[in-house]
Amino acid sequence: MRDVAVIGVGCTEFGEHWGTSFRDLFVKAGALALEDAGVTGENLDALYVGNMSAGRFVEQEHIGALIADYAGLATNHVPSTRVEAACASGGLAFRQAVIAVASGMEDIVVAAGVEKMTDVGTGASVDMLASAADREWEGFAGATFPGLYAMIATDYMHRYPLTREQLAEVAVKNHENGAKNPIAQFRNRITVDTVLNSSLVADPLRLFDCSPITDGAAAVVVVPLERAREFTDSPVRVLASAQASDTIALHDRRDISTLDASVAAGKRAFAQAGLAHRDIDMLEVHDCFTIAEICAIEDLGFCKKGEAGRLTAEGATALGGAIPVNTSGGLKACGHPVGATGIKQIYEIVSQLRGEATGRQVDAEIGMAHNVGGTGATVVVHILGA
Amino acid sequence: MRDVAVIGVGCTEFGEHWGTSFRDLFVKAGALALEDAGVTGENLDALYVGNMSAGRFVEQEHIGALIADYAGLATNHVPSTRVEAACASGGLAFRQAVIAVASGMEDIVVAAGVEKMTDVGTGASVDMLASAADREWEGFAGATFPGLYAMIATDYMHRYPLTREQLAEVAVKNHENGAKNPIAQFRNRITVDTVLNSSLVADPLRLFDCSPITDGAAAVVVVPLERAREFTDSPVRVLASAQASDTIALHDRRDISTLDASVAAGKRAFAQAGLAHRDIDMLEVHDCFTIAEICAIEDLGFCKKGEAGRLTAEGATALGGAIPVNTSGGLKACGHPVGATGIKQIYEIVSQLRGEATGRQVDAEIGMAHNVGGTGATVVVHILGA
Amino acid sequence: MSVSRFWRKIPQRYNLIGTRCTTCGRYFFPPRSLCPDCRRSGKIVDHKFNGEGTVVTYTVIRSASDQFENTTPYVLAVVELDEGPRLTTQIACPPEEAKIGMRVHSVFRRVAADGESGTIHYGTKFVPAE
Amino acid sequence: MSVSRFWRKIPQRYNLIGTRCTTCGRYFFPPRSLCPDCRRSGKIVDHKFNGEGTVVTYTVIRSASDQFENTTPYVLAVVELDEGPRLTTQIACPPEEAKIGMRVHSVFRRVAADGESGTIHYGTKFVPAE
Ligand SMILES: [Zn+2]
Ligand SMILES: [Zn+2]
Repeated sequence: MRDVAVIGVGCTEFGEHWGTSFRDLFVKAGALALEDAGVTGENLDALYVGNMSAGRFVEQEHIGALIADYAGLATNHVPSTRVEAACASGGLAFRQAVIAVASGMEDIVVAAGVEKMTDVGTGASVDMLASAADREWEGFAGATFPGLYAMIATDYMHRYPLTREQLAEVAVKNHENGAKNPIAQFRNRITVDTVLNSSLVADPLRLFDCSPITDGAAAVVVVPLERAREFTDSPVRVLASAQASDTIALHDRRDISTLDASVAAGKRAFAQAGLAHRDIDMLEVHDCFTIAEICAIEDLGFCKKGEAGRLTAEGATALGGAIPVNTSGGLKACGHPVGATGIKQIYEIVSQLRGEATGRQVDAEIGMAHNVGGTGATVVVHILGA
Repeated sequence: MRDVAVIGVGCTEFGEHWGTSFRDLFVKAGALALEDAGVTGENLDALYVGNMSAGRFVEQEHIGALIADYAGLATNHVPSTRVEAACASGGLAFRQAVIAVASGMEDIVVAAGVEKMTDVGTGASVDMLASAADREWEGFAGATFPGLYAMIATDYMHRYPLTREQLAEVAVKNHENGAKNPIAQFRNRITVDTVLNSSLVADPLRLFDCSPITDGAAAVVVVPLERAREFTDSPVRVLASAQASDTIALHDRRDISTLDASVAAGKRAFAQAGLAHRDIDMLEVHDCFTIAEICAIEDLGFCKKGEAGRLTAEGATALGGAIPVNTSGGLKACGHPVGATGIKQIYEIVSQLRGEATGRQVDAEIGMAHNVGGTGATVVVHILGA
Repeated sequence: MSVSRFWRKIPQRYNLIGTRCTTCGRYFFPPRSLCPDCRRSGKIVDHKFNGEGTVVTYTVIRSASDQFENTTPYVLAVVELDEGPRLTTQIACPPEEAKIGMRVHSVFRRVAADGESGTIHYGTKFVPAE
Repeated sequence: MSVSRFWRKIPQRYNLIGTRCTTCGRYFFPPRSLCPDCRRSGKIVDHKFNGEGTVVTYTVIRSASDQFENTTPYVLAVVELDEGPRLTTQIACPPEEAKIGMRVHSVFRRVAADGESGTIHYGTKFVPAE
């Protein structure tokens, strides 16, 4: 297997792009990534695209080909493959790109993620997001996606000493980071009271515990490490790429409050990279809800079960903390175009490792990305090193 | 890159499975493939699933995880990835599995395809299939999927000496083969008159020029060639795996009657395998419509443009012909559960190369599979050798 | 939800009929056709659950998808059946009465109205046991 | 089709407004924001097509999706605009009159009725040139 490096990254602003279509969103992100990499479209060997639900959001399947076409790659017949694992689609697209390069099959590969969510109403998008979980046996009973994470929160707070205020601190910290990120959907600072006074969505989760509905796209370029210096002076190495699955339904899990797929993917990633927790300088984790960030930090092994709330309230995961988490603002403040999120995590880590995260820069040489599909039925973990 | 071999295959009957759910369909095919390979679920390293539109057919996304779960693989947290390229989703899933094994990342990998199409009405499924083409600029104008292939046929018949009767011979030959295939949806023989007397769907294509709406699933197991003998005495080698894209919309193609992605993927596959056309003993091609089989044979280079109709009428592509095409009955008679079709092609070729295609056996050591997404925006070509 | 997809699972949805692996004795609801422990050596038969169980966790849904919007707020819970398997279900009780550990049993109720088709879906909910 | 998705492209759908790459002179309809030939060095501007063109290929749709079922049979064609780009469109003419090479021009017409939302979608069709 060949070593793989990221040589370029690009990302649209995240938010509500009323005037921009699905295909234009992608073209923007792709062009930014290629420009950053100093690569032209003619040189691309393959494209992997993460997208959850264009079939339902914009009635379009066959997204890989669509995107290759509008990115101007059809003339060269560049292979383009869509991968889908709900909210982990982006992370999986990156992983497939890494595997394709590692195999020796391809040399210059773009991994991208895109989602156009605001073309449908809120009720419809709630319904669509529920299709990331078990439609037959969760959705049918009336489970919404926030409702499933709310049941994780209820179980967690029953068993561990997490307070409602500590949970709110996750959102406060991520808005603080988002305020410093020019691509973030929300750049306003909030307080614990903002969260506690927002409307209940599914007890105990309130509106400000939830990531928003977002349009956006992100793209990165990967090549064999041995060729990286042809393109850039600051390649970022892919030190590990791990993936794990679990039951589609929350009710079938071994433990409601532990995402076993996070545990498994995290362990596999550390083993692949030959690294320990103390080697990781920053984390981008999948905070689709505040409780999800708490679980992620613990399930990846950065602290014991039950401690992440206290650590967050103490500032350990803030920009200046022992282990900065979600310097981008996370899904909560940066926004969560589901298929794009996993690629945006790579974008953020590369920006940080290259020292280009102006205004929110942390001191980091190694970063970890953690991308979750559904309530944990798919988890993808990557470790990147400068 | 490591050489890769297929060590086991499984397929459900294709047809209308009223009593069987999406997840049960897959479990059946997967169990058959594992049994055939002599592998147990605990030993699997990864799963790739081809599926076009479960989001719209059964309102479920996150198909990779769902299938891993119901196949009993969640306990081991086996990575499971869905890939989608409309009707080429199955072929792409196989290709991703091959890349994962070739890379050295995984050893024992299942590639599967599944589609449950009969849960929605005909009007709705026509609409869903149109999402394989350009929803905004073809579908909006009233283009159906048969309508797009009909425009290929109109152009083709205007430029080349293909008769309506020769076109019908494709369907007649594929029903003849389907009649000998125990998993085929249609096992009835038909005549040229059956086709010519069937109702017009989109001129000049009639009902019997079109593949049906089908439920079905298929699965295959791939391993590094060096390990294949641990499991089987008759491994089938993957000699080439090639993929190409083209514009999503038919109207943007260089030539309406030539699928340039077929041309490109075919050439890449021959180059990878170091083989010539005379080395190929049988073809499974993507005959979603009769005209598609005509184009496929020509675009892959097995004869000149304009000759495939005559060759078909002369019997050159029949079981006893010079180059048997679609011994399974093809999409036309075997059925076309879109996500499963590409894997069923591999299933058929492996069955033939192992000498297990009772009743329709041809003399073959090397076979080629050709799987098309949409009207040719994605094409995947594989060459397998005994 | 399409009509055939709903009707296919009517025995399961109406009567809590799941499956059991006679090889290892494990029960499944929602039903499974393959035992994850025994795989191909597992023999799967239907099993009607008695409908007694305990709330493992719960929430109160205040913002729902279109199909359920007329019934908010409602209590959604994971219930562990006495035979072992867990399922996601509504608990027909006032939101403030829902508790972890609460004993519940199944009842047959209207679950959702499908705006698209106008169909009313019935199925199993749970109520607090006396 | 969702309302915002439709309205976003109203200028394009109603008035045949596509794009042009001023770097190489190539025209695009449907509009593209990136020229496949010039890529990042291509400068893209809007362009209103004059709506004159020629039928490249066609079919008669006899079995349509729900949105179009009331209008079958109808002629569907690929038309090459005089400026170069091709598009998929309906030709408002009797099926037996459609021919490859036929000259056509664009008109503004009702294209489809959306059963879900009840919306009627207007857009461009083509008619035979005199
Ligand atoms: Zn068992
Ligand atoms: Zn240009």
